[in-house]
Amino acid sequence: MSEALAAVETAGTDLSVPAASGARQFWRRLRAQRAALVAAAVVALLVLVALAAPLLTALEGQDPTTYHPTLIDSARGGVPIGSFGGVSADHWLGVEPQTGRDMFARLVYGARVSLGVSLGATLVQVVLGVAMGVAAGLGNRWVDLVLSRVTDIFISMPLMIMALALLAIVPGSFPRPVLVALIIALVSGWATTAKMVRAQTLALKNLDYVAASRLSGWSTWHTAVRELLPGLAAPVITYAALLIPANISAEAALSFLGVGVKPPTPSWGQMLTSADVWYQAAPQYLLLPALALFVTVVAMTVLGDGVRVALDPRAASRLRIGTGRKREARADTAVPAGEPRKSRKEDRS
Amino acid sequence: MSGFTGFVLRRVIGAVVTLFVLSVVIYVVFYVTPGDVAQITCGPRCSPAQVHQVAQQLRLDDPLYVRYWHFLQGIFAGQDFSTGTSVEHCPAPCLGQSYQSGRQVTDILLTKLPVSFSLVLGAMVIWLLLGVGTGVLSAWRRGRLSERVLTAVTLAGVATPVFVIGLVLMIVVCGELQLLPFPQYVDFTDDPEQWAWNLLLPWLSLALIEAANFARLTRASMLETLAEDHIRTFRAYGVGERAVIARHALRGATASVIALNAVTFGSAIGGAVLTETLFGLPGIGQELVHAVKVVDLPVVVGMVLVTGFFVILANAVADVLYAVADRRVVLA
Amino acid sequence: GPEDSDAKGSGGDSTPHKGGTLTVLNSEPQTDFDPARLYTSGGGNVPSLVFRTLTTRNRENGAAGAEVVPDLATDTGRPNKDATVWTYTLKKGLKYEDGTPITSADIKYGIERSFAPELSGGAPYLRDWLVGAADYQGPYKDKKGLSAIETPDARTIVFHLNKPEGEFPYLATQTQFTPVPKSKDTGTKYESHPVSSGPYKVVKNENDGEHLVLERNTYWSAATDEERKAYPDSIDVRSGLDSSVINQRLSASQGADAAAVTTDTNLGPAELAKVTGDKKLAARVGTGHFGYTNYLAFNPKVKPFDDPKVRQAIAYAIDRSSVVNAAGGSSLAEPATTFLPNQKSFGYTPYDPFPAGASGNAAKARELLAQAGHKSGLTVTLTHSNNKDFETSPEIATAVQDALKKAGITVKLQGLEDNDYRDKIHSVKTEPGLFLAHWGADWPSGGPFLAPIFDGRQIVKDGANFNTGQLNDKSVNDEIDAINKLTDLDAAAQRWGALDKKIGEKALVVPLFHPVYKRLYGSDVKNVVISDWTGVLDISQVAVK
Amino acid sequence: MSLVEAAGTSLVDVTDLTVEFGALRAVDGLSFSLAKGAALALVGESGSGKSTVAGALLGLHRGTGARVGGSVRVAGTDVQAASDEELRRVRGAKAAMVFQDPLSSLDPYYAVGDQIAEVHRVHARVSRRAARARAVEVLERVGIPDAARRARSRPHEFSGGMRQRALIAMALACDPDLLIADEPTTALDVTVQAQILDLLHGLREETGMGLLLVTHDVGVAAESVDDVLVMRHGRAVERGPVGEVLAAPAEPYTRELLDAVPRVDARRTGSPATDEVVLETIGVRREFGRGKRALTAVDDVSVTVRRGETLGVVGESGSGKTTLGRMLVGLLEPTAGEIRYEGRPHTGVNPAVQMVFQDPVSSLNPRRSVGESIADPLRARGDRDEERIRGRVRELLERVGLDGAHYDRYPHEFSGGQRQRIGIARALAAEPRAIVCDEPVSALDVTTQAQVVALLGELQRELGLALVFIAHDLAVVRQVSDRVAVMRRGRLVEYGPADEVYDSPREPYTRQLLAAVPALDPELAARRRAARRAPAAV
Ligand SMILES: Nc1ncnc2c1ncn2[C@@H]1O[C@H](COP(=O)(O)OP(=O)(O)OP(=O)(O)O)[C@@H](O)[C@H]1O
Ligand SMILES: Nc1ncnc2c1ncn2[C@@H]1O[C@H](COP(=O)(O)OP(=O)(O)OP(=O)(O)O)[C@@H](O)[C@H]1O
Ligand SMILES: [Mg+2]
Ligand SMILES: [Mg+2]
Repeated sequence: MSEALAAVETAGTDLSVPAASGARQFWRRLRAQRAALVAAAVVALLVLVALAAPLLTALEGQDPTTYHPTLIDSARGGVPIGSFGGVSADHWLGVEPQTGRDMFARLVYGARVSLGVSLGATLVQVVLGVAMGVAAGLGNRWVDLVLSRVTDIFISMPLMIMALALLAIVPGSFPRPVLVALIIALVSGWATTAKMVRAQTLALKNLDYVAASRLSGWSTWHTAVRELLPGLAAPVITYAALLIPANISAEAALSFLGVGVKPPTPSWGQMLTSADVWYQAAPQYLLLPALALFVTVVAMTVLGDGVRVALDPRAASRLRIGTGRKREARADTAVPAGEPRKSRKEDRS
Repeated sequence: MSGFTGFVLRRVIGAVVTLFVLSVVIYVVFYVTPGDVAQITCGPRCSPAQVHQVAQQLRLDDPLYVRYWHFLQGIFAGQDFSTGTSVEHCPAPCLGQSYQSGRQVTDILLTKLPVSFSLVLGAMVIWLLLGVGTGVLSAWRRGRLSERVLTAVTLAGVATPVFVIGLVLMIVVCGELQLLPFPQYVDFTDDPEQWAWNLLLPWLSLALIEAANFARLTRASMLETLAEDHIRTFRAYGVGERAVIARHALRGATASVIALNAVTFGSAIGGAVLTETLFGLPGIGQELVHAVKVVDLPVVVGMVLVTGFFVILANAVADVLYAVADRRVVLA
Repeated sequence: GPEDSDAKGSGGDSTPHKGGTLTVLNSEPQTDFDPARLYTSGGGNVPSLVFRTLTTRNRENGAAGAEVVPDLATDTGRPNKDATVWTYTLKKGLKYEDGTPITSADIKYGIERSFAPELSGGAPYLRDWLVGAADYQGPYKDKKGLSAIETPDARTIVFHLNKPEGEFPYLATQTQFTPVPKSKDTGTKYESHPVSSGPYKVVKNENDGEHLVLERNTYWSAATDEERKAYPDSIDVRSGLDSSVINQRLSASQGADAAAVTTDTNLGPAELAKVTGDKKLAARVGTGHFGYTNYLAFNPKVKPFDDPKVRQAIAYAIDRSSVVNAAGGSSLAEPATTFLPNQKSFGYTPYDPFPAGASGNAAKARELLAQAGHKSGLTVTLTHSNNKDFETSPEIATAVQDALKKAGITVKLQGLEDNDYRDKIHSVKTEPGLFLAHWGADWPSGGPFLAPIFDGRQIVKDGANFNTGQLNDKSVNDEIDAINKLTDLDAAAQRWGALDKKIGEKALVVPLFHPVYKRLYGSDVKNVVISDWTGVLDISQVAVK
Repeated sequence: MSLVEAAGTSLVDVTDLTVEFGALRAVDGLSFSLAKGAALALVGESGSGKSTVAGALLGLHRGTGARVGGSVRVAGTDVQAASDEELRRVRGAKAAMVFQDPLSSLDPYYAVGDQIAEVHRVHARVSRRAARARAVEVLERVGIPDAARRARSRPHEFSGGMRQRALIAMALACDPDLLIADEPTTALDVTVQAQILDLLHGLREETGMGLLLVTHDVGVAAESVDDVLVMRHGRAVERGPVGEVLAAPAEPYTRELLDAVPRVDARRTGSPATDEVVLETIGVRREFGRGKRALTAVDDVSVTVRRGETLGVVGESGSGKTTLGRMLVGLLEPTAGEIRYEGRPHTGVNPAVQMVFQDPVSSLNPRRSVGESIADPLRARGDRDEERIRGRVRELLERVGLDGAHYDRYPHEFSGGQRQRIGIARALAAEPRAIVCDEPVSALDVTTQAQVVALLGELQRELGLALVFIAHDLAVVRQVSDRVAVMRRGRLVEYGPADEVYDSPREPYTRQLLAAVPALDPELAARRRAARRAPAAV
């Protein structure tokens, strides 16, 4: 991402205004958005489903790897026997073509990988991006130059190609979901995060409260951790919400090129990959993972937007007509109108 | 003025350094990738002696840095290749010769780039229209049902992998409804009309994925602009809502849209692998995946460098355009 | 044009006529179009339209199609007594696309080129069989040429082999036997416009074989060629297409696609499921068998597979029905218990040394494991490739994994990138203990099927090794030599079959299935011929009018 | 403008106006009217509802969620009842608004002339060209030199004063009957402020339009209007002719307000100044940028601050005041010259020299409790005893007049004045010998301003602090300073004891500055205006 774009991404949060004024305010603003609440509930549900996958499948009485050759029509390419892809009391969402593995089990187990990979990758991207961005923003000219070049190099690397190469290099004993997450994170995303954080850091570091911290006698690093990181939280969280769907898609794309997670471990991306040709013969095979992915992405995006709005007091309220002469004037008068203001005498003490 | 020239100069130097390091990284990474190039080129059942001959022929026995040095020489001084019966010259910006086909990488690029450009340029028009249009509408109709529907549609675009969108589009539009012939790349210079018809579905598929980003960005920056003081000025002077949206709010979003567009364009040139694969478009992405599979190092490095070049160029262009579109950036 | 395509119904006139354009929709581009570099069975499909060879495959349906017949030569070759010297005479009036005559020296030159490291890629037989060819480096470096090939006159060519090879006529079908005029040779550039000796010549070759346009070679005469029908006027080969797109296009048969076929894309399971539900479509599916076996391979040098009981236990445990399902179901794969393909020309002799039934004999497997000292089960690693080919791919591997689970064998999967996978399984040093493998026939006979895999003298220590079981059994080696001496191919076939059975009892491989090829073709395509040699529709026979 | 309108007697009629934002009643039963051509000022402390009233006149609260009650008639139109279309016709054409912040009130992407033309075309059916010509005409009228060319400039190419003029020109372009100016000069220097006020005055004489001036600066009101309405908590406190209200306020609140306004002739009393030099700059110079774009922000400045003494630094915007202040505390390195602390050269930050920042919002981390911020210097010094730290912070909070229990509160829970006190408390926590206050009161309204100034003086007396007081408000500076440094374009123009500089300025620039300070007496203001015009006419 270019610096220009980084500037765009950060534009949402005005630095001179306290972006989030306290956690309580944040929750209040978040709670005020019904869509964001629903999205948060959906995300929570998805995570819960992923965590409880063994329980849920035990409830159904199936597992994601056992073949059921009797449930598919071998002569017809292995299409599931029965309506809606073989939906039955035993197989709540039917079975997979060619193998007869249970769709429900694969879907809920797939959530583990898809969510795990995308959240894991996001975590790495954010941690690495913030570290590099802050270092570049605070370091001297040379540190900045070197780090910015490194970032550029990663930005110009084609994800798919590097993924193909790296997946071939790394020994097969390395846990594949971790590897996939790492590759997605390392090759993409972190660098754009770093650019954004760098731009943000450059802006923040000139703020008076950072100067004040230096005047107190703290070292640069202490100042960075204490004063900058909290200020970065808002834009980084917002940005992370955009990275999650991108990472889910990246995992699906890697599966398409045959370099995703290892079978028999199911992932939504992998299911989609093998299912797209079944669109006509067994549509539910494609639709179920596609729907799961869609719901996840929509929920994550809406939640991300919600968090962005909740973090940004300007976006929270509609246009104001007051002069907003100086912003603190509003805070000044935040005292309810009915309550008399403190008299000057009290103030002087 | 001098500031601008300096900015461009620094950008160019930075880009050259970045490309140089990128090429080293790619060289090293693919050097350690499994896959014996000589064996693959020679054929599965070649004898060790034959494999050795091929390795010599392709200079695979040289140490890595020597091979890299030859590569650099080729870029600056050109290279000569033997076809067996004669010697062929590959002029100065020579990125080497494919191990597999013996073609010059620059020739391969020249045949693939127009395809990738055709795909991305057309898709760009659509994603801009679709994305910015949706963004404007949803900023305008904020909070209403129509906005929700639009948002959901564009999100469906991001959420669905391109191979699913593309295949389903193709099955429905070309297979079942038979509205369009199955896509098959036709060169623009051969037949512009066929070129467009054949690329319509690939354009749509690629655009559908990207449009949502543009919609989100447009909507966000428009809402931001709408909250700014100068919008209040025009409202207070009786300027109608439509004019405020179209003239002032949208104008405020252009800088960021331009920036995002340049970046998206750059990365799509080499990154539209899946779209190209699915629709059988012989573009850079498809070639790259193939070259990686057969460890055709010169092709891989050449392609990555060229796509990297476009990404970097696009980033630089984005920065310049952004600065031009938003004078306040120059001020700051 | 697209307009007249729906004017004709599918019924009525089914006799083939000349004319029209045949479209070929392929996924793999013809990147190698140099006869020296091609590795094909029986001269290939598209290449065989441009390249004629000394002999060729018989273009007929079924088993008859597995026979070798003369092409440029007047007969399939005249051997000396012990089949070490083979002599061919060219037909009269053979011409290249530019009208110049084809000579035996051109055939010799074509073969010599294939030894040049610049043009590597072909099959290994010429190197192994011709006298003094092992170190030959091709005509570019070594001007003297190959002394093992003599051309006493322009129509005669004599081959001197270093051991008896009764199947030499089969070898002579390969594209290396295509005549190449020395004056037109442009080395590595030749493939962009190879000189045609067949019914069609290349008029367009875009993007390294991605788009080929072939048109009639007016100097080709049907009188000298009994095999190729050459009905269409031109042939348009489009490649680089996604396989599901190819099948979609063929099933839609819209416009030019009505006159389209594919030479490299099978119907996948999902497409088959759709096609079988549609009578009209089902009528446009050609079914063929190619000599091909997918199997589980053991490396007995790796524990626990050094113990025959363990190998046998796995052979008993295997559930062929789920493997077949994973490969696309009973219509796309036939369970295999023999290593040789189930065709007469291979000398197919049915046998099943470790009967597992349709879904595996877990009890027997457990028993054998217990005998081998693995009472409480066994954990093994199965190596496979990550290619999406339904052969050595994850789908098959997971099916094997699931089947062995029932016999108490825990299978860990090790999926490798294709290059890595090949490097590993074909190197004596890195070969895994258990992996998925497949083998296809270079020609429809037991020789090229059994020798590379089980001939102890073909173990390659420092290169690509295909004798994955690393079997070096004198009796097997001797029997291979003995059969190679036979010039009576039917007699040879029978002995190959017997040898297969003998080797099969050693449990070095577990045959899994033989694939069945199902291919759609466009609604205007006529004269569909599918031989057992290639298993796919032969485009030299197809008509679109 | 037309006969129909002439039928009404007054231009603006506001009856019982109430505006509520959620639970907050920003305007509460306000009534007033404005005759044609008359000028009225709304004055009052920050948040008293002035801007809300101004907005209500143009119906700007429509669609924002604010509840508006009562009735508002502007030039014969009932703003409350008007349709959107009718309302649009009022906006600009009958009543035009000049907003406070001149940079953000113009679209940064379009040429100033085009923006004026656009607004003009909303109300007049004229061609694009005619509208442009009109834009140039009004720009000329508000005194933009070379208006035809400058009309093509974009807002960022204008100076602050020019932008403010451009906004006034935009209003003029529509030929309104009423001009509503909402704090038109808050962001400007005294000199530019004087020019704008003069311009408004002149235009009113010329066109006879009515003026509603919204301001918190009583001085500005005294200069420009006939009548004044004092507001507090959304209600009218007092109303009358400006001379009367300012000279003899009837209400105690008005008196309080007037008392708090610093006077430029009020000298400092009770200074604890000594001779002990704490901070010193010797010929410091600071450049920004390199090569052609280099800019010298501070050039060869030598000043001294002694224990117990306050050095006032005044000058117009961009004159280098902040840069000098930042060099004094070590946040910026001088390009040349040196900073001395207690006689010894010193570089880098020094906890003994602290700073109070201009903007109380950005100088406190919104995500940390104020107690934590104040405790920073203590912890940085190595103090680890939680109890002691808390105790000390409580003391400091109480010292600056806040509740010691506010340790765990966050900045947004405080008013601007309170936040400025927190900033002072944090500076005090380091036990400094000197504090540089960079415009500590310019963001505050007069009452709060007076409190902070008093606090600083008190602390100085008690602790013997050396203070540097940076401000562009000459009156405040005089009130607090022992000595004054006048800066212009980075250079020290005049430097000496406060009384000398104010009473007998040597430099013409200093005199110019002093002449531009708004006077509370309307008659004096008129005389000064005439004086200002005279040299301009030459
Ligand atoms: N859009 C709004 N939403 C909520 N509250 C508002 C809004 N606009 C103004 N207020 C509140 O209404 C009160 C009056 O605000 P107003 O802007 O009219 O004050 P003011 O007298 O102009 O102050 P200042 O001198 O600071 O400009 C304040 O308490 C302010 O916080
Ligand atoms: N970090 C910086 N980089 C470049 N120029 C700067 C920087 N800081 C200040 N300047 C420039 O130096 C000059 C003096 O700025 P300074 O902030 O000291 O003025 P000031 O007198 O404090 O003005 P104001 O009253 O507006 O605060 C201005 O022209 C300003 O643009
Ligand atoms: Mg106000
Ligand atoms: Mg300043």
